[in-house]
Amino acid sequence: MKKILVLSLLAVFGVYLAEVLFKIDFGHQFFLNGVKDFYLTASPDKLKVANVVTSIVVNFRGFDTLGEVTVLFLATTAMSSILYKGRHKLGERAVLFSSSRIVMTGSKLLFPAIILLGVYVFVHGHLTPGGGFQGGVIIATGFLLMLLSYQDYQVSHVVLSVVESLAGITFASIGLIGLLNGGTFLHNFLHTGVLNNLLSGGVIPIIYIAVGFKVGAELTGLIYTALNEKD
Amino acid sequence: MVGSPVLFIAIPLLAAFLIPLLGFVWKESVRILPGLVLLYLLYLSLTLMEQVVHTGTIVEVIAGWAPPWGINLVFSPLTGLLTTLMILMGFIIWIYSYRFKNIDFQEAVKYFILLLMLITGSVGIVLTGDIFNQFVFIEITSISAYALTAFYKGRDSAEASFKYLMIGSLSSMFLLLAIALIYSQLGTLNMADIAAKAHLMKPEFKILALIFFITGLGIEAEIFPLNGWAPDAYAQAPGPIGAAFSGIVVKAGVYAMIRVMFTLFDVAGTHQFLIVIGIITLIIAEMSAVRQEHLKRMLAYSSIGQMGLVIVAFGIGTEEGVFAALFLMLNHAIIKSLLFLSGSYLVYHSTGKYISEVDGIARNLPITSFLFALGSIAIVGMPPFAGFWSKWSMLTAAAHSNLILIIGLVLSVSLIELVYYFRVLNRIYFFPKKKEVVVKKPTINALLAMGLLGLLILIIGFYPDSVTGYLHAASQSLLDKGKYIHDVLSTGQLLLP
Amino acid sequence: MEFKLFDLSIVEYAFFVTSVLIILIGLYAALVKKTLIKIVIGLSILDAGINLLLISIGYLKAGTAPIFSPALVKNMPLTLENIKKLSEGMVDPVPQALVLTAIVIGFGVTAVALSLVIRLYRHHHTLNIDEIKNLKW
Amino acid sequence: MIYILFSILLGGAILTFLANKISGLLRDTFFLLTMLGATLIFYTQLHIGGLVNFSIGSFNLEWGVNSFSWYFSLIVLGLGTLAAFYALSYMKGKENLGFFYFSFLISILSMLGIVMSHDLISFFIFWEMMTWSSYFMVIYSGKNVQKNGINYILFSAFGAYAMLTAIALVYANIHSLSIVEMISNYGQFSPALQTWIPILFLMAFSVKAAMMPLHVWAPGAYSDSPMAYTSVFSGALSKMGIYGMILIFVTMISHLPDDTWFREVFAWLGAITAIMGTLWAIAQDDARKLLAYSSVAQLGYIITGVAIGTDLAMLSALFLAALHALFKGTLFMAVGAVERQTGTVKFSEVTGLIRKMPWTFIASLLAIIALAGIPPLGGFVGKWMLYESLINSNHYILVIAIFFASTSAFLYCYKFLFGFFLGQEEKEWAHVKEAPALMVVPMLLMAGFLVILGTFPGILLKPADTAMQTLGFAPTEGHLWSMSVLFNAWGDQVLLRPLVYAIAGIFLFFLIILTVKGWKNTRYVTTKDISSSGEVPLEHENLTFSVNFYQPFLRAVGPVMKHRMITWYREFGAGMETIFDFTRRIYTGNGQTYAIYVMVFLVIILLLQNTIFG
Repeated sequence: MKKILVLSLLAVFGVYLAEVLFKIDFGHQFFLNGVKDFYLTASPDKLKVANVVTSIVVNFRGFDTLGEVTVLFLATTAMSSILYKGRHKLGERAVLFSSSRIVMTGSKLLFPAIILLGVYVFVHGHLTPGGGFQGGVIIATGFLLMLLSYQDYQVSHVVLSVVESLAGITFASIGLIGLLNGGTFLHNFLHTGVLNNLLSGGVIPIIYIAVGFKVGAELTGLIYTALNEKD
Repeated sequence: MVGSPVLFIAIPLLAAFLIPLLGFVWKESVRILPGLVLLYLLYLSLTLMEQVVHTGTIVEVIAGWAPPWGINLVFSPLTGLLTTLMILMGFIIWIYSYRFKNIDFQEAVKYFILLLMLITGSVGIVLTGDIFNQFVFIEITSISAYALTAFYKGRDSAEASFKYLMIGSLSSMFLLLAIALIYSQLGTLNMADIAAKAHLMKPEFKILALIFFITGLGIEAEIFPLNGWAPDAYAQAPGPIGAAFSGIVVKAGVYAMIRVMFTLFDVAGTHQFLIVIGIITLIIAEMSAVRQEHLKRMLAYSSIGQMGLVIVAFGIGTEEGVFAALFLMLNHAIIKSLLFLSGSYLVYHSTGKYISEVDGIARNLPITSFLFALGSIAIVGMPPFAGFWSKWSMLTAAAHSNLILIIGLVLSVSLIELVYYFRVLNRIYFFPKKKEVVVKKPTINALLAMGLLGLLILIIGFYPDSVTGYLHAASQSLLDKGKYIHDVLSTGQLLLP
Repeated sequence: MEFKLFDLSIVEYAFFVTSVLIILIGLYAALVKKTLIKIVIGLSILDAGINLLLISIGYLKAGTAPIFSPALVKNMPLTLENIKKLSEGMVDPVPQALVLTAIVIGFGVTAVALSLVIRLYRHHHTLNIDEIKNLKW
Repeated sequence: MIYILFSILLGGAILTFLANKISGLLRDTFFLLTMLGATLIFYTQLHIGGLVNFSIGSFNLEWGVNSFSWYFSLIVLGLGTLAAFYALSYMKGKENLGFFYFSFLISILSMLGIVMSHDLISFFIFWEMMTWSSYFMVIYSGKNVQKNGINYILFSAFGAYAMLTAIALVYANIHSLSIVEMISNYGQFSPALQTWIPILFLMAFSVKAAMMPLHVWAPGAYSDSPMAYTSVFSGALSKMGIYGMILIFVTMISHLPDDTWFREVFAWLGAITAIMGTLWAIAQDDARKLLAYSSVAQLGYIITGVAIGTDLAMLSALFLAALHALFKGTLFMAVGAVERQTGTVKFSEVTGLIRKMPWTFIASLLAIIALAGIPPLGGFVGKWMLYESLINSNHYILVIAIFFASTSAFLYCYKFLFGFFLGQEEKEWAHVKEAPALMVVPMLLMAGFLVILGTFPGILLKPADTAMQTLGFAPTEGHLWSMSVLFNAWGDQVLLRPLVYAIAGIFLFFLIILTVKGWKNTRYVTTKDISSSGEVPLEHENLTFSVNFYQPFLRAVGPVMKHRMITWYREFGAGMETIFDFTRRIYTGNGQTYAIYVMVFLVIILLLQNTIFG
């Protein structure tokens, strides 16, 4: 009964949504004077940032990203608050089976490479596909790998939270410096340099690196909190 | 630049990131910092508000890109009013929870970060002039709200939080769908720009986007079939958080919904729709409240009902109606917060937070009970307290638009409200006290917070002129869509690096 | 050389159809499945569907990534006209930026949801949503 | 001056409340000083026609006194002052006295405020203040709070909201809240508004005037508040309803093109209220309840008079209003005295207090005579005027109804006197003493005033007539003021002197017989020790004569009394609550169901989008 109801509801919803979506001329320009044209020209022209998505994420809509970083920060805070059990330390990790030596050695081998990849991705965020979020996630996967293969692998909560906080403070402070310097929040107050140089785009790479650190630290923290959860 | 609206977002975020670090240095700072931030923001919002009422809307551009390219914050009389209200309520809630329950340090860090973000998110929803940015702020608010709902370690709080999260996820889905539809048509995300170009949208896109917005934001604004999460969340969250929900978060939800319906699109029938949906919300909520056994749940239903009333008032659509709606929002924020704050002390000793366990508690908690009574009397609209003036403005607005039926309805619902509030009051004051009950005395700062709210009720009650000027300016600024578009889109030439 | 497999216009909309279907599947899981984990998975699927929808809205046929990579801009002075010309062939970067944000938010919500599920299991020793309704009326 | 009056009362109330924390004596002093100060200022300093105004909340508030409001203020302050003295003694040793005195003074203040308001907002605010200050009194004793308290506040709020609706309608139409402007613009309202505004106002006023079918709160509320306040409650506060009704009837209803049915309906509602109130009063065993129902009945007469609305009817209504304050005030005070001295107010428990509490008896006797409308006391004059006005306006059936009610009233009058004061003395009550002088003197003063009014009704009729002139009535004939029952100058239509003499003679005769008979001491048998026909009553069976006092009569009128308004309300309330209880089951507690609601909502809007956003 409930299934039929839900299915019929979903059918109506789907039909209405699809009907409207089909009116979009897929794969074509379907609006004039959108903001994207401006972004596509202003990014290489004014900001000297090759990756337009990065310049949107960090500068044009940088405020969203600040919010987004906050969401992540809140998610870690929320998670540890929800799972927080009292004054005592986090419990021992539940171990289903121990990993083999091959896995352990392999992980050890891979770990620096993964971290390096992550750093590369967020440092080059304004030049190539990728950026702070992607790089941060890659770093977190490195830690995940280590956590999965070594049962006694410890990540310092203090370090994580310091990194997290410092990165967040960097982001917000750069915004505020922009406010003091150029009159608007997140104002790009540094020299923008030359397109496709590593040191180009003014504050954009700095912010993205901070975001990378933050995302990496937060995701690691999330995984770590979840892994250490047991009844 | 002494005061810029962006500080309302930037400073709390900075503070939130700082709190864990400061905690390593000096533990008390974790509790103090949010208060200092909120106090400064309160001062800022009051000065900005004064400025805005006299000189006109401030549009703050982010990152130097003028609208519609960059994100912008709009500090108009309306948004300024709501910001001021939210910061004020936030500050009072901070005072109340300063020594809240003697939670340990680890918990305090999280509590204050989440509380600060709850307030900031709501302020962001109100201030921002960009729909996607609004979505981000809605999510900031929601995640803090989920976590705070589940803040107590009992099992019911997690349940309430999970329900909230489920419905909240649906809400964000609808918002994203609406944003996608709008973007696919107009290629812009700026509210003023959308409003200016709305006529270019194909009507079916416009209506579908509007429906998605209504559903998504209706969840935050607690309109009837979408508010299943609300009573649970209100009742299970800690007392100050219940107050924050009814005083801050819902207000932001209602604002967002009204902004979308009044400013973004010019679809016919929205006003009637608001009236109908508001009436349904009002009636169902008040009906559910009557036989409620849990005090906080009763307050939650009452809160939902009041939001229905606000939505009806917006639906009247005239300047008077909007004025009444804003006045109702203001009063409801103050009064319901007072009820939640004092009510949570009244049922502190009761594990189930049952109304039946407040018998005769006035003898032990005279001040708290008095403030609760003041709040109850004010919220049912008895003169000469704050609630009366808003109800009165609502009635005259309805009478002016010849909506006599609404008058009758509002008043009969007030009767229902009266019944359940007085049942509680009678119990508090005139029932014999159960002997074994050990009550919890409110702390000094809790008393201070409640006293401040009570004082506000009295001030607005005896001197409503203190706020009506701002409310009039705010209602004008909501209805003047052309001015909003002009204010935003004419902001400055491109500010470039 | 242009290669056309089907000439049916519906294929053009394969992205939309797929994303609507993914949304519906996610919703179905969230609305019908009894297990909390499955509900959370449903919500995640829902997010994925919406992200796909957003991305496909920004799609441009035969468009390139919105990156002015050295390979793309080489031998070309970066004048405004050149940039305009290059940018005409690029897909819309805005939905991509939005999706980036949406993914992160979805991730955050999922993390919170899962931790709530852990809490609920800790208290109720069940994951069946029908048995977790202490709060009602 | 009005400012000073109001600030004295408000400040006095607060000071009294605060002084309670310091010492009882200080509190009592403040209380008395406030009451006396207010009364003094009112009588010496207040000028009729003075207006003050100021603005709050963008509204212009106006206060002032005219002869009409002066008349009602007279009732309020006169009764209030006496009740204040009485209260000092009556309330001695009870709990929460600061609270009591505070509410007392606030309710006096709000009543004065009501009659002195010249704009609707301050009228409404004072009206609400009156409601909640009296509500505090109703729940003061802590008994039946959930029942009587909720009843009272609910009905009051119903009335208040009706009034608020009317005020909002008026404001929306004329953009002014002045009562004068409302009245002068009344003719320009649309016909629908012309009917609805008075109806809404009358709903509000008939709640306070305890008119059928909105009287349900009254018996409980009157009998549960402390007697020191009930005298004001029933004597003065209910008159605020009458005040408003007179205002509406004179200024609005009389301008309606078809006002006859309006007047008929209200006159009949008043009459039915009178009859039912009387019948229920007869059936009571609790003296407070008896008086409460009797108040409802008496207010019924007044409402009938107001509704008929001829010069004479209005005059009689005003006269009866003041008179009712006097005798009902006295009677409630007497019950209070009995309650205080014996600890109970049940007729079946207290008997034969005549020698224990002679002064209370005399005061009650005089008040009862006035209530029953027996010459030569004031009540007779009022009733007579009412009958005459009814007959003059050809309401013969109404006269019969009113006459039936007022003759039936003899029954409960007698029951009251006999139950408490006459009958056999009981050992149980041998220790009872007369009430303290502070309680007795106000009663006697009022009773004495009743006697004087019987002879010189002009004392009250003159201000009443002035009040009516303010409302636009023609001045009544001049000889009214010298009119007296004893000197037979009533309209030269009926020869009253023989009637008066005859009644006085009968009264004296019985008085003598009773005195002589009562002189001899007879053998003492307790009234609770009766055995009959071999059937020995059990110990707990109360066999006082007061049990089932009027059983045959009540059996006769039983069918009428079978339907009680309050049961209907109660069933209505219970039904509503069941519906509400059912409704809240929408919130099933299952998060998934809520999510489905969201989808249902969405789908409904999707399907109806063309209708909604067409």
